[in-house]
Amino acid sequence: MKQSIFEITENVALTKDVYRMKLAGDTSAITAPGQFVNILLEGRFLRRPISVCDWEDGILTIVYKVVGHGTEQMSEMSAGEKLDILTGLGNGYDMTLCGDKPVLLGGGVGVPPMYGLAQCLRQKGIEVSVILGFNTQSEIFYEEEFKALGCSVTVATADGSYGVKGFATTPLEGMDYSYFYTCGPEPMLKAVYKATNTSGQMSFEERMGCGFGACMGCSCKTLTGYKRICKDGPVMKKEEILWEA
Amino acid sequence: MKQSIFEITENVALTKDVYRMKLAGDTSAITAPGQFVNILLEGRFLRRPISVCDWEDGILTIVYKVVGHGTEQMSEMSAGEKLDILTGLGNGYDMTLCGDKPVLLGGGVGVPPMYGLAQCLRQKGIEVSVILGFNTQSEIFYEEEFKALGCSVTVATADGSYGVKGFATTPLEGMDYSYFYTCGPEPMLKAVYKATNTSGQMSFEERMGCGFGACMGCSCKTLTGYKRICKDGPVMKKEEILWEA
Amino acid sequence: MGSLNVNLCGIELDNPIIPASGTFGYGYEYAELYDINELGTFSFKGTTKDPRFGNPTPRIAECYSGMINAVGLQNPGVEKVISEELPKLKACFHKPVMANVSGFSVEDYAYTCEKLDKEEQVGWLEVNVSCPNVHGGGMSFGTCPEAAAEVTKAVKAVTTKPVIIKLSPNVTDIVSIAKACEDAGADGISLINTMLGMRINLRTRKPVIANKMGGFSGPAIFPVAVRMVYQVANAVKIPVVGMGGVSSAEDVIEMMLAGATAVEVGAANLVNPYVCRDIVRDLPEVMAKYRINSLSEIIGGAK
Amino acid sequence: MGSLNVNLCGIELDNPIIPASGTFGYGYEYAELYDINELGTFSFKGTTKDPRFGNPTPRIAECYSGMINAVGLQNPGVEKVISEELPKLKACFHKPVMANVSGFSVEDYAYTCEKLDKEEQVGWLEVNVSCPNVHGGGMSFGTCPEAAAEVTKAVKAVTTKPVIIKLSPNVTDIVSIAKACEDAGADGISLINTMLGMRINLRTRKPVIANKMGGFSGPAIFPVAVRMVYQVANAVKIPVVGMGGVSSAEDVIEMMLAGATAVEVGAANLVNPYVCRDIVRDLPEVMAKYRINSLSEIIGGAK
Repeated sequence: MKQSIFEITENVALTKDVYRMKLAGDTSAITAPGQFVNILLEGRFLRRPISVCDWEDGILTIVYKVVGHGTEQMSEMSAGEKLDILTGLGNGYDMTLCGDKPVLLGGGVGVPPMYGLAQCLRQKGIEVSVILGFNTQSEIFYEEEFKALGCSVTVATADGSYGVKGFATTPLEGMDYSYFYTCGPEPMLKAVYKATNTSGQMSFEERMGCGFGACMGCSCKTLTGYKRICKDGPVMKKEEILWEA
Repeated sequence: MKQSIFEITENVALTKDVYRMKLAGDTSAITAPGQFVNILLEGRFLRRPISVCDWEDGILTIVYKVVGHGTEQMSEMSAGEKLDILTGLGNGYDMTLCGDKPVLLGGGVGVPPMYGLAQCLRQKGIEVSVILGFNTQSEIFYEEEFKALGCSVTVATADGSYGVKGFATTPLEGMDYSYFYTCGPEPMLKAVYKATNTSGQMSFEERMGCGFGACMGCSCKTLTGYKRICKDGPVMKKEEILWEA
Repeated sequence: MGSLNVNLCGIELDNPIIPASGTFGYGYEYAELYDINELGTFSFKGTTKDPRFGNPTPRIAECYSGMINAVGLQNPGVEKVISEELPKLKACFHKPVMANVSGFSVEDYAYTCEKLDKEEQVGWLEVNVSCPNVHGGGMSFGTCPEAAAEVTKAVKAVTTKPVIIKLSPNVTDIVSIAKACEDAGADGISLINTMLGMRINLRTRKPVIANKMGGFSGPAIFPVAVRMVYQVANAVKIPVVGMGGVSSAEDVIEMMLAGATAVEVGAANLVNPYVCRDIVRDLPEVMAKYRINSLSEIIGGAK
Repeated sequence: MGSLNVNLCGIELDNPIIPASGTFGYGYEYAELYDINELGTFSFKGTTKDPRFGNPTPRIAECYSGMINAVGLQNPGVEKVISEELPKLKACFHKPVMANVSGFSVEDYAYTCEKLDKEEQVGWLEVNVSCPNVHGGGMSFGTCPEAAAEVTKAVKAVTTKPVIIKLSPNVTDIVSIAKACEDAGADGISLINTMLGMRINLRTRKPVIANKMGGFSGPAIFPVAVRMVYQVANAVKIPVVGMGGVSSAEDVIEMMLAGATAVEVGAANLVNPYVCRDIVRDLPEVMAKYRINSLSEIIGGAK
């Protein structure tokens, strides 16, 4: 973990309420796709945890959805403004288990971390299938970016307005894959958990206090004991997940 | 009273800790010298009351001393930044009583309102004597500005490093004046009250809640009843002042 | 556009927004700024039997997201309020006003309430048993169920209009006090009054406020206010007027979801004199955002 | 440079800065960030007789200048704390640590304190009779003088190290509770624990926190903390550890002027993990600004 100041270099809307922000700063603490950063905003007490979309030396990219006052405030910021950010938070995805043809499933705002993961896997020369799930065509983002990485991309929309009609799990049927990685809203995670016939990893969300394991604000129960989503997660292996009623 | 947004056009240091800020905005609510404005600052709950130095149509000038976090924050602002300000607060000085040769006594941060008053009196063609009291030479400001208005200016410094050695009241001795106006720290006001042989008006300070007479946070007792320094003051006539032990 | 009106103890309000006592004077300072008839009503400056200057100054201190005041019930006394303030108010406000009353003995409260109850401009009596700034009075009545009940009974015995008891948050068990007031005949409960707070000046090494401690208000206390409004609204059957750090239309809706029938706005008036008018104007849009058709339908909606 | 050291219940601290229980884990998360031996000491995660998962999530809500938590004393239980956490801590912290203890019965408190008292790494026992997040436990002991005294007596009977009782601010009369603990043999008092608060989600119309209410902390509660520290420090002879919204070196000095011998920093750690180290480093300059030569000389300096 590292605390440092980043400067916004870009903050553009990808859809009605999803934005991409690029920031210049020290990314050396980021070690794996699926990690998140925690952003301090003027006038807000708690930091905002946002998953890393992708990163390179000195450049951090996040893709976030406006869901409350904090993200709304972020969407109104412009290039040149500075942000105090904690980087390198969370465990991130373990890529050593992916096998020869992993499938990545991203739902809505769960798509961004899949991009950083796909990028890393492709850099290792691994064949990557990607399924992106959205409610409707107007909410789709990053399809082209995944294709540009050389992934085979399938898009599913709940209303059938684009691609396969259905959920991210729909295209899984009959698909041949070695392992799965996913991120998205909890109902989707549960569906993926049921629909997949291999092992895999999923990323979870919870309201956090600190984001680095100190406050126990985001604890959950797993088959391997209590975990802090911010520190021991947000990524969990399928085998350890315990769904609570 | 009027609430409006002003834009800073200048914010310069006059001495080590005294700054002049010029702001562009609606000054139509300001009706008399000696009134004050109440400034909202980012991250501070209460507004900061600052006396008006001078004003013209669309331009407000304040001269303030850095005494706490709020004024420190103001001193760090730059041209182009905007401030939410309540204008036209307080009664201001009554110029109808000044006679033919009034004397104005300003002590330290009490000097600025004297400038706006001198300006108005000079515009009426009245002969104005000004006494400015400071601790030491390095703290002196606005001597030239008063001279430029055509006032006869005497400066007194407590340590004698410049002008008359002594307090603002020292040069009063033997001086011939028709009426007095003063603003400064309370010990100085008490000294002026004693030293003057004519009627006059003095401006008082107190911690304020609202600044417009609603909260009774800055009440004081006078010989003519309870007064709210922010609304019935800050200027009081010598005859009504009641000094509390 | 959604409906803003609510019914407070039998009196219809065009909207639930009520500037809180001590932050709105007797109304006319604000009437110079906007038409205060846009408000639901307002609660006027705490009035006592005899005139009071209040506490020595400084009476004000600033805090993170709030302020401390120790005014100490400065007011001209009930006779002058009736002979001078109410007539002045009549010229600019033609809705029933909430008369806020404080006292130093049960008899004080009864005396002042009985006088104000006879004034046709007065719609409700808000009995402040929770002023933290006067010794041996105010808050002491609000920190003990028996004393709060005694004041309630005495006031009810000499008045005809709805009596709302204003409670202090500086207690271990707010519910027991609210219930004692309800059992004693109160028509409503308003809360929270200010929290007892203190700041120290690092330069002088003395309390910022001459009276040392004072009433802490502002957005900082909002979460405590929401909690107590929720607890009380779920324990009594009479209406609850929620207050404590409210400064936006969203805060108003949160208070009403917690159980408030109407909402008072205090400290925010001192920073933005137009805030209550602005909240009334903002409410329709914010209601639409949260799919609220009628404010009266969301009262106590949070379960 | 001024002197920062203070003496807390007979143990010398290099400085009065103490990260508060529940915001600093068992230390080693922070030890990855900086040398935590720069601190006076720290109070470790509230420990109970048996392991606890705590409350359901969400456990966190944001407020103006603060936050609400309802973690509910998640901890591995005293056995594991002694067998696993303390050895891990030993590797990165070689000062006496403050052991924070909670319980659900007088026996619980005594059992856990007796075990921890035997650990040489433990310097003080901080007995939390004020957790707002566990039912029938924690806070109930801290809202009644008799119960607080009973816990104090039971703990003192089985321990040899300084016992500091951590009090709740959610009470009518903090002084009576502090005095009861002093009379029962407490070596120190620490306050304030969190205030009971609540937020409601306007979209879901449900409390933000699964447990509905939680402990409100952060700069927002600072004025209440200063007030209670001042009241208690002026009423008892034993040392007072001040906390509640402290987030800067100036806040620390204000707390000490109010009567605190040492100062705990809580919520601020969660926003800026380096804040306690920064405060220690900022203190000399801020002391110079206010002409303070020695922190121990300003304790209770505000009269």
